[in-house]
Amino acid sequence: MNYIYYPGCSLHSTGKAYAESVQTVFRALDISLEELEDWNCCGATSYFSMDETEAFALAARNLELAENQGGNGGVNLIAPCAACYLVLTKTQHYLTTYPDIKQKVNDALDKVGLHYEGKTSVRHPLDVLVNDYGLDKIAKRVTRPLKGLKVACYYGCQVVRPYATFDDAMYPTSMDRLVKALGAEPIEWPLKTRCCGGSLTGTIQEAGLRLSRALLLDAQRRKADILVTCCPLCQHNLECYQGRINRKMKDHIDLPVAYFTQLMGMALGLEEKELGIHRLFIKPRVAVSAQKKGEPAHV
Amino acid sequence: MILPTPILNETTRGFRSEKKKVVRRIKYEAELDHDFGEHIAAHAYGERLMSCIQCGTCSATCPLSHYMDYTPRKIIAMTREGFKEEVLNSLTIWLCASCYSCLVQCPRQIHITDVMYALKREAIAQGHYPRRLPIPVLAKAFVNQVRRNGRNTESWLLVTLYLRTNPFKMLKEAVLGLRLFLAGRMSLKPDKIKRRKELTTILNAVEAGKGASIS
Amino acid sequence: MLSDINQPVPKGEWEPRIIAFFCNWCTYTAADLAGVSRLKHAPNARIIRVMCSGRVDPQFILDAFARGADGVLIGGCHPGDCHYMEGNYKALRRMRLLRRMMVDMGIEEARLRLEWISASEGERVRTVINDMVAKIRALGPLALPGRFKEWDKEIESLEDEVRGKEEAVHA
Amino acid sequence: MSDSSNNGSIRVGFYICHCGHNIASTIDVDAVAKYVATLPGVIVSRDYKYMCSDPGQEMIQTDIKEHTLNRIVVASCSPLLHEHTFRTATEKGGLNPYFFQMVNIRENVSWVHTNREAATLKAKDLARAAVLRVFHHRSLEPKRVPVNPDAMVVGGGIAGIHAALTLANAGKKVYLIEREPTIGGHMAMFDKTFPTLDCAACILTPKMSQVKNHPNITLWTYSEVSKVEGYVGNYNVTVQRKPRYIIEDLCVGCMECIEKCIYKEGKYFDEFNVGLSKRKPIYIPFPQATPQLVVIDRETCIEFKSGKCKKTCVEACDRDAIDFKQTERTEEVKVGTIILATGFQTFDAKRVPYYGYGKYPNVYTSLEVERLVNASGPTGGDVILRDGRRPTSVAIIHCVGSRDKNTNRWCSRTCCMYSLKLAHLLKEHTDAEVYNFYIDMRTPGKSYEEFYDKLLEENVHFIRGRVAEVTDWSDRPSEEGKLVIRVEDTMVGVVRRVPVDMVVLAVGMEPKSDAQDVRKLFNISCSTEGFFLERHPKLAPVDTFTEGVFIAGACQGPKDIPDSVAQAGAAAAQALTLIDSGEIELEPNTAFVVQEECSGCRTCLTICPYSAISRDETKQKAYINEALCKGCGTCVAACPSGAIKQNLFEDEMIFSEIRGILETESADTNGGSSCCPT
Repeated sequence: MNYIYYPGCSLHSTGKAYAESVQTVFRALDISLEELEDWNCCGATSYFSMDETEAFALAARNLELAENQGGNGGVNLIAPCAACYLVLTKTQHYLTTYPDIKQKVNDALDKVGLHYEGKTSVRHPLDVLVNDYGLDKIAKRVTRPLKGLKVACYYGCQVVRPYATFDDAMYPTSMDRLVKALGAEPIEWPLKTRCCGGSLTGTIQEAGLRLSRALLLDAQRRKADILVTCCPLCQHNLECYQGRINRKMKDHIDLPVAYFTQLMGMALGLEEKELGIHRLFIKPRVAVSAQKKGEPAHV
Repeated sequence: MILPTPILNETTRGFRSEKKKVVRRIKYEAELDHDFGEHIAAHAYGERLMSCIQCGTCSATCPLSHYMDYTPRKIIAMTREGFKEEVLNSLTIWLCASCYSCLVQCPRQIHITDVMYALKREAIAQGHYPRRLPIPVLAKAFVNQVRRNGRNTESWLLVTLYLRTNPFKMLKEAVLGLRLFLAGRMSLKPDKIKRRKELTTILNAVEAGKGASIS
Repeated sequence: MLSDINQPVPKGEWEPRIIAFFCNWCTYTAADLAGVSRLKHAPNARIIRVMCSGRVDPQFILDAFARGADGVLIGGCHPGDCHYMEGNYKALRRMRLLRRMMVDMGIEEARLRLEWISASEGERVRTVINDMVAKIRALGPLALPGRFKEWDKEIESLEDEVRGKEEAVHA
Repeated sequence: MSDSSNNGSIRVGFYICHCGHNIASTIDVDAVAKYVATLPGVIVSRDYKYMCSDPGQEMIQTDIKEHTLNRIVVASCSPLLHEHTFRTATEKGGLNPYFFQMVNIRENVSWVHTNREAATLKAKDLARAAVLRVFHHRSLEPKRVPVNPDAMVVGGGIAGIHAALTLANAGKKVYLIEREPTIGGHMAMFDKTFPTLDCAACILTPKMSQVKNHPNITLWTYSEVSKVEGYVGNYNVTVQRKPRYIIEDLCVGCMECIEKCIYKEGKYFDEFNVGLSKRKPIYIPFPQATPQLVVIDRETCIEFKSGKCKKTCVEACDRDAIDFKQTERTEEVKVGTIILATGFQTFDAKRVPYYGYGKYPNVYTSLEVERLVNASGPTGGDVILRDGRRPTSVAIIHCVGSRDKNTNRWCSRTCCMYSLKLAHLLKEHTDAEVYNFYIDMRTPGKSYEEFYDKLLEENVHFIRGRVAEVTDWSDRPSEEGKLVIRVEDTMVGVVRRVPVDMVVLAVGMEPKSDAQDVRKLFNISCSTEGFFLERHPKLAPVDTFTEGVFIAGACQGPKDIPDSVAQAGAAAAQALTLIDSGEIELEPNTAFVVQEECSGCRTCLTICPYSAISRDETKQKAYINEALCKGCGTCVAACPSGAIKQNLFEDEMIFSEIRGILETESADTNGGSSCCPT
């Protein structure tokens, strides 16, 4: 099965670095990623609070476009943005479980000559890398293992819940295993799937900040050198507001927050520029030094 | 009914935030909407809503419950019993960040997140939601933008949001905005899809084909 | 489902009629359980208790159809669970043969159904019966007795023709 | 629809039961009675409030005499419930009981349908079918077989022990089969028992030694049943006896060998202390183990692994009781009745990762805590946590794995009470703050609620709410180094974070992992949850659908000690009734060959699973051994020449049922395409 790439709106703006690192890493592993032609917004959480059927139709259009583009035999639609991933899996799930919704949605799609069969399987890059490509193969590709780097693997809430099937919904381990394969040490972390505040940081900021804060503080308490995530919103919340949190709540948080694909790219020895490292506000120096430590062992 | 004044001071020590004034609290059956529960259950894949045993797992696992005026468990109980007005006016439904942890842990497998969505839609449909609460505004702005462009551009989304709710916040956010812009993590030109007509047709078709469903 | 099975039966209007042969140990007990648990379902099935699904003679089934049943349901213990070790396998083998015959006779396959329902599966009794009633409702009446009458008529008319010809010859 | 063949002589009495409102509210019983009265051969047709009551039965008896009835049909509940009742009534009335036929219009009609018209219609159809059926009934004599007075009890927990002793004290010979090296089951592991708080060992061990010393009891531990053949009253059971590598008659349980084992310290998972301590490859499960016999664990013993052990144990034993060459023995016994008391297993707490069992050392299961507070436990009753600390605060989480659609849906019935007990014991041993987190407090049982009161007064905290997570995530300095409970205090309506040193998971009870195999072995059924299924939830709680096989204790469903013992007693009583009646009446539903019609084609021979059919080579005919036939009727359906008949289920009977159901008045007129008789 071939992979089609669904960036989603965030990866065009706040999540640019994520987009870059995903594509670079996949290229480095020779996994082809063609972008979904004329994809539209997945609907995100907001749309569901306004109009559910429309939200489903919106997501379904993408699934359908992928189905066409992928040709027969089904296709993997890769959605790196956790929110998109959830909405698309959810839509897929509901369209198969509730025929009446599928009917409604298809009636709408028919108007423009589209029709969704249900052959698209929505995948997250994490799932693909760990389960399709495989950790051993990744480990072999590692040229600069991240010796001694303590990593807090943060999945956020949307990647493993509730319609994803590739990992446990409360205590996932895929990313931890991946990070191990890169030579780093994942920390044992009960908060790895606890919400970061999501869009609340934009709306009811107090609430949002407190959630992010809890995560950052605990990660630091557990001696994490860096926090890696697989969601643009989480990355944004956890990185951009550290200053504000410190000011508001008298904390001393200073924790680099990167995308897991960026960390992976570094271990594979790829160009920092191509991984969008330069776009991060808090530079992952620790990771770089870890790389250096790792280097001699492998050259 | 009284809403606690929003959120902003944490309430670990007693409920100081609640306006202290003597209110008469009693509910007469006549004031309840007895079909409300069934209605919501029917539209939120909440078939199991009625099987709730009020164990509170949802509230306890919810990362935002401590900001809510009613815990999710209470919302379920009130929905089931037809406390329509209270439920639709509650902050709770808007504070739900859809992290789905309640759904995953619920011993009765109730689709709580979907129930919350259904309640939000109902609230908007009935123009019930708390005034000047940014969340519904964000939702609306978001939907409009997507309907127009097929995609959303965070920068514009936030701008509209702040203009509608609290313009001063703009200034606060400006700095961050600038940094993001410089880091190439924020673009100002709106992101659009090619076949916008196609999308509009689809969405209008949905609109047209709508039956009794909440939305 | 519930809603429509609770509609009153309109007088004279066609209602599927199903004969259900249930084995004493699993499916009949399950039906009892369905009763004790008040699992409401379509009233179209009439249960005949046998000790084992292996006792169900193909003749019973054909007779049921011939006498106007629209469907026949056979319920036995799950494979490996038969109270008499392997009666249910015997039943299964017979049904396979019988089905082929039925199809030749123009009786749709869906009208004969064999289900494994264990003593604890009261819920399954409900779903299976409801489902079968729905399917047969879709197929419409089998009305073999009616068809038989028609066939008889045809034969008679043929005979008449023949007779007519003979007389002609004699004349 | 008259039956010319023997209509003349047949006089049917029909009775329809209201069953209070159970039937009458959905079925127009009066209409049915009136309708049946019009059927050929029906002499009396009555309805009555409760047919199973004495007046109901007397009505039948008097009618038989007054109206010289010779067939009886009762439309009421399921034959599985009252067929016997009405057969007896028929017999008392002076008729052969097999001239009776029952119509199930409660379980099969009134309880499962809501539409009165449709239900009444169905009742009429079924009644008509039965009336037509009884025309073909014949007088039969029930088959009587002797009951072997010996009994077998499978499972040596408290239920099995009690059942075995009850039978043995009644003078019956009992084989008690236990899989583990010792009897005692879960109860032997418990510390105190609720609500009386008397120590489990003190009340159990005397019963254990009674079992050991009882002249009527043959105790086989470390043994499993592998095969069951035969039928009620006459079962042949094959038992596999695993090698202990100890000659049972020689070993006196002095434990010298254990002392001298080359392992100076225990090294392997100690089953009895659920891993809280380690044992050697040669061991006795616990001091009061019964029988007092040493076992060698083949998996871990050096001699078995390498063959190069110094065998210090052998040297140590002055009775030469150790025998590494011992092999599995197979015993065959004949018994008349079997009682299954195979017990339960506790829910695996690892299945709910958010409670951190296996991740945080100070999270315990309730069973572990039973050992931890036990004076004879690994710490001698001293509550020392896995990290060496003594707890100053303890959280007990109820309903772990229970009442949850993601794991086990049922309530395990015992957890609330044992959690209260553990709360009391932990407070007693540690004086810690003890919190109970419960969904609903369930204390039904004699002086259980009083025990709850007692605990409330001992100011244990009771917080109503299901815990969402146990983590080591500290949000406040006060939570540092603690396990933090996140829960909604649903009574207050606020989410609380409770930091504690120790967490106890009140794990529920579930069917043993191999319950399905055991079920198949003894040819009984399981409920949806996987517990053994009783014949009737209320009226036959210890019987199964296989005559002569009874169930007792937690293998039938979650149960505490008093209930298990009560049920064990009941099972023993049921077995005794069977044994003391000396012989049992079998349903006379056996098959027979009508010799003149048999073509001797051999088809039936291969079909019979009990090889009850043989062929008389001289006569060239098949012949059925009634004693071996169990009445499934498979051969009847298979016989190409229709020469085999089955009593109570003759072809004519079933054909007339089919006809009765389908041939409604209207059916005759419009080709059966309507089911509306009126």
